[in-house]
Amino acid sequence: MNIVKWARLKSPWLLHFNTGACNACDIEVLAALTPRYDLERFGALLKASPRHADVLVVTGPVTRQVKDRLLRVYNQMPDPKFVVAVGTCCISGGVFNGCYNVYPGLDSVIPVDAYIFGCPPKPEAIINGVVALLKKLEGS
Amino acid sequence: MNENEISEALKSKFGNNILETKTSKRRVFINISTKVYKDVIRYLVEELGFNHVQTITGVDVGNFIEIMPHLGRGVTVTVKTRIEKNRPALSTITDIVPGASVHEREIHDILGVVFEGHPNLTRIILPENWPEGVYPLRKDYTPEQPVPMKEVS
Amino acid sequence: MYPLLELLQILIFPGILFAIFLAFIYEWLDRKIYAKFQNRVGPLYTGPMGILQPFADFVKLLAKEDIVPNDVDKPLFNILPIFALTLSLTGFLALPIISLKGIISFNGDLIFLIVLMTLICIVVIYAGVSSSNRFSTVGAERAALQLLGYEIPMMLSVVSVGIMANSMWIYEIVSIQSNTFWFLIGPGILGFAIFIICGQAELERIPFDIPEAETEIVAGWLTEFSGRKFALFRLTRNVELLYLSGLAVTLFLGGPSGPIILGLEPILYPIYFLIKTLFVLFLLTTLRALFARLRIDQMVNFSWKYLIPIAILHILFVRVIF
Amino acid sequence: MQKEELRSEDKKSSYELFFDIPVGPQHPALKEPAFFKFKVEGERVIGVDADVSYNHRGIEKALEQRNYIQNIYLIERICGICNVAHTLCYAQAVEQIHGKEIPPRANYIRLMIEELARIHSHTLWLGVAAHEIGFDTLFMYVWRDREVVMDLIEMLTGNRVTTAINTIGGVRRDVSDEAKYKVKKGMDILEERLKYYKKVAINDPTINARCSGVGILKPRDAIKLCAVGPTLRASGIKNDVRADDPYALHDEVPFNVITYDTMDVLARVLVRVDETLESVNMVRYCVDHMPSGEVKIKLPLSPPIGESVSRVEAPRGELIHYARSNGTNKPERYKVRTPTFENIPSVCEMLTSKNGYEVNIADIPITLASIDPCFSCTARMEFRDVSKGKTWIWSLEELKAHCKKKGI
Amino acid sequence: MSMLKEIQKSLFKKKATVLYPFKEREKVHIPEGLRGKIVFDREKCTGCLLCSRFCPSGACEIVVDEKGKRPIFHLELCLFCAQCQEVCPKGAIKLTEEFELAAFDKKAFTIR
Ligand code: SF4
Ligand code: SF4
Ligand code: SF4
Ligand code: SF4
Ligand code: SF4
Ligand code: SF4
Ligand code: SF4
Ligand code: SF4
Repeated sequence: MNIVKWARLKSPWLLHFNTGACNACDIEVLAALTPRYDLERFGALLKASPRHADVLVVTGPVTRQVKDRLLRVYNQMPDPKFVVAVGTCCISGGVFNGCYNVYPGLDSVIPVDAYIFGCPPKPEAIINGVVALLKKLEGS
Repeated sequence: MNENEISEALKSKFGNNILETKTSKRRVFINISTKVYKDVIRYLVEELGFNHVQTITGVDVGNFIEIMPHLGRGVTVTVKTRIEKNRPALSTITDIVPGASVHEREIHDILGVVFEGHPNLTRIILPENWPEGVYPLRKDYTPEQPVPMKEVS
Repeated sequence: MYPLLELLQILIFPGILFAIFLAFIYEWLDRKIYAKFQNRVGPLYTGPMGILQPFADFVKLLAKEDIVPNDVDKPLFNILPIFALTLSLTGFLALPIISLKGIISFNGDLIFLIVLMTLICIVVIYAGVSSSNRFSTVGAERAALQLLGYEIPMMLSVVSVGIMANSMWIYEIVSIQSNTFWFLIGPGILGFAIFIICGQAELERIPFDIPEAETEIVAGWLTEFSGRKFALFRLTRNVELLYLSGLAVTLFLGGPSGPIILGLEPILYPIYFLIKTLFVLFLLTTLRALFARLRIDQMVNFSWKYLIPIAILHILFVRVIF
Repeated sequence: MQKEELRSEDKKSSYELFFDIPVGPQHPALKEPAFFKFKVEGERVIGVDADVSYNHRGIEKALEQRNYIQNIYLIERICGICNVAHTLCYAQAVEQIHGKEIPPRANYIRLMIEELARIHSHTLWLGVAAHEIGFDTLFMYVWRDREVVMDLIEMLTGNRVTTAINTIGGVRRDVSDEAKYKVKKGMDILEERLKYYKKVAINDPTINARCSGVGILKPRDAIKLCAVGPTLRASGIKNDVRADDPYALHDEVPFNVITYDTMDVLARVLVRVDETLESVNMVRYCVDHMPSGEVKIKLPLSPPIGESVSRVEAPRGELIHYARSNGTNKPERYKVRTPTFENIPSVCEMLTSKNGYEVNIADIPITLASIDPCFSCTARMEFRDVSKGKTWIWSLEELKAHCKKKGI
Repeated sequence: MSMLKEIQKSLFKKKATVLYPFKEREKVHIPEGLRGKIVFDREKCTGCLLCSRFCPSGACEIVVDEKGKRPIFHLELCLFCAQCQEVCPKGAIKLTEEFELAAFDKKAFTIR
């Protein structure tokens, strides 16, 4: 495995973006950083600036108003970048499915690399999702 | 002051202008005629001490719009008044309780009720580019083409 | 022969390569200790115990796309990261590690080092301004204000050492310490404390991470830097961390000196140096874990109300004794 | 959409001479999108403008389109953090229209879960507030200890956050004796830790520097601007829906209403910490005094014609639901007013410098956070669908048709 | 300085981290009755459609196959609320304790 790829796998920095979630998913993403779960084990850090991040973690249904901002943040991230959709309503709209102000899933707005199901998913499930994404990248 | 005392006090003060009262445990619903709306609110806030506006609900009921401020911290007094939909105007209560401001702006946004005397009746809920004169919560809100979400992006 | 050896010293040991290597190790240690304080494990799966984590971060950032936003000041924006790294590495070269003399050493080099540190901070300000981003600009503004706050007490504490040693030459300072006693055990302790606090501010770490306060202004002056440039800035920070702990050791803890078996100095000196810097690093990390971030005006206030008067008193005190 | 396509657009960063610092959508201080526009002079804040509509999802309208059972889960997702308060308020509103009382055991379970959720919410907030002022170590500690209550909620309800426990006519799960034992043990751990955090909040110099004297809300303004919850109580006003308008057995379970009168962020921290301690005791009381019996009564799907107002003290303050039914299995009008919306005028007041009261940029996050905002619920306004200059509108009929197509 | 004592203590305390997913997997807190992935027993179902009628998000779609009307569950829409389990008269639906639901395909979890 070449060293650049290795480095990428070992250092996934996250940017968390809430597109209109009910907060439950957000607090679970945040919880994944805290002592019991400690995502930093995998080298993951939560970054505030999109310019520094590798993985965009999106929670919540994509509302019309937030779409432009989401695109802007996505574009501000340097390549290579990955997108993880956390929670049912980010994946497909979930309980807000079909509502007039909500897009039917994140993948209709930006390309998505991994989905984590749950409403909200346990922090372990989020970790599992991140690890699965890294494993997939390792293979590719 | 219990529920019945409140409605009695109001009845004795405003007489026929109190159209209907309904009470249940710590809830008072009073129907009043529009012309005493502000006086009733002022009386409730200043004399009876219901100085907290919980919220103001607006409902479209056919030809009328029902405006319902909910007042109080212990017992909730819901004052109901009907205004005509063609001329939806009501005097503001922000001069009595400044905290009612956001609720009146919200109702102005979604039902088009003009609160006369409100210092800053601007958009709070609807986006900046929402067309004037379109009020989403009215029942006669006529639709244009519904656009399925998928084609929008 | 001699020039070659010198070149090797500059480039490899104890020069640039060694500094970078050590900087990575220090960041790892810093993160691990910080995590330990917070009752979690920190980096774990990158190399044994996660020791390669900073290296992986660095390589990843190097390989990432480097976005130059349209309305930045391009020449400045491009050159500043390299400039910053050069400055911090130069500083490191002046520290005595394998002998009582740094690789760069001349009479008055202490002043040169102080200027270097200020320069780094000025680079930071320029970096913020050149990004033309609102957060960056506020970050730069805060960095400038903060500079006003910590620079003076820091200089005063350094000068107090100069007074004690009656010299502004690091070589002499270190040799006096190794001959007599370390300044820490005695009149230097107050100066050491001031230096550590100001060092924390220079490094922009909690409670003084005001210019890059994450919850207030995204990433402050760093907001717009990505890829390589961000990598270089991060490396600069790490080298600076190393350099500042090294400087604290040099000035207050006797530099690389310690009980010596004759003939083994080149081996023992670096070891002593490392042990002492690790101690300083531990102190710095503890401070980071212990506090909340101050507000910029509180920081400046704190500095002018307490740090500077204390530093001045300290100087007077030292002047009277020596 | 493809990555390449998106790439080309944005390489700009904006620069304005007058600094408007946008806090929000995607700003680390707010974990959810809301938009505050601050006017600043140097580091001093001179004006605030709030736009709370970034989270608009269509909930109030959707509520009218679904039946009462489906609405439980939709109401729950107005906010993930105080979902218990929302479902409780909703269930009470509907039960009021039915005119039925639920069994006492169900009430005890409701109250217990409600207070557990309050503990979860307040500790979460304490952690976030610590993070806001850059105190990451405290954040990590608080969230580590919060896992205790998360585990309990998970054990009792089946999910860590969205509990889905309240339903119309009672609760959906019973509490076993083993679970009771575990709850009591958890409460002991929490009590000790909370007392320690209180000590930290009072003693730590940097916390004091950042929190005391910041975000002042005078009692008179608090009443005028209709502040609610801990925000109000930290201004020294004794007011709590649980005490003033007791629901779900709050008149049986003893507790104290906590007030502090320093009116600043520190007071809000202390109010919340003390309230959490009260909640710990209430949970204990519930576990000890829980009667046996049914946990649910069956109610018809469609309530009779009527209306009701239901109030609950959510972790962030008074939550009020207004329901009107027309005799069908779907509500005629359902209105939700959440605590954060009510607190917005107050927070704008706190954030404006005037008359010698100075607000600093660095105070924004902690002041905003001090009302514990939760804009998921704030931006829950009714009917709106504008995107970039294009407007299209649906009638009720079309909405219904659309819903049918979706199988809802 | 109560914080100082605490962080000193934590230097010698056992870490709170559970090394999921690599080690100590068994320490993950999975209580009984966790609402996770749905399993559906097609044999028990009689096609009464109650599950779909009460599903709040439309995750439970009704299709017609050789046995008549039967639900299929789209987990990408599911809220894991267990309303369908509660309402099903035949006990054909159960939410299991399986929570590791990550996929690279949105449609990865469709339960038939
Ligand atoms: S599909 Fe339409 S009517 Fe149904 S809930 Fe969504 S927005 Fe409301
Ligand atoms: S997936 Fe569920 S829990 Fe997560 S944000 Fe959406 S509604 Fe909330
Ligand atoms: S304020 Fe609203 S959104 Fe926030 S927690 Fe409470 S109910 Fe939920
Ligand atoms: S509830 Fe608090 S922590 Fe959660 S999103 Fe809202 S403000 Fe942030
Ligand atoms: S603004 Fe109203 S319609 Fe939109 S999501 Fe919020 S509550 Fe629903
Ligand atoms: S009788 Fe009506 S309400 Fe009851 S299950 Fe059948 S369709 Fe639903
Ligand atoms: S668990 Fe809830 S959302 Fe999922 S299929 Fe069943 S009823 Fe629908
Ligand atoms: S409720 Fe049960 S029996 Fe009825 S259709 Fe659904 S799975 Fe089949």
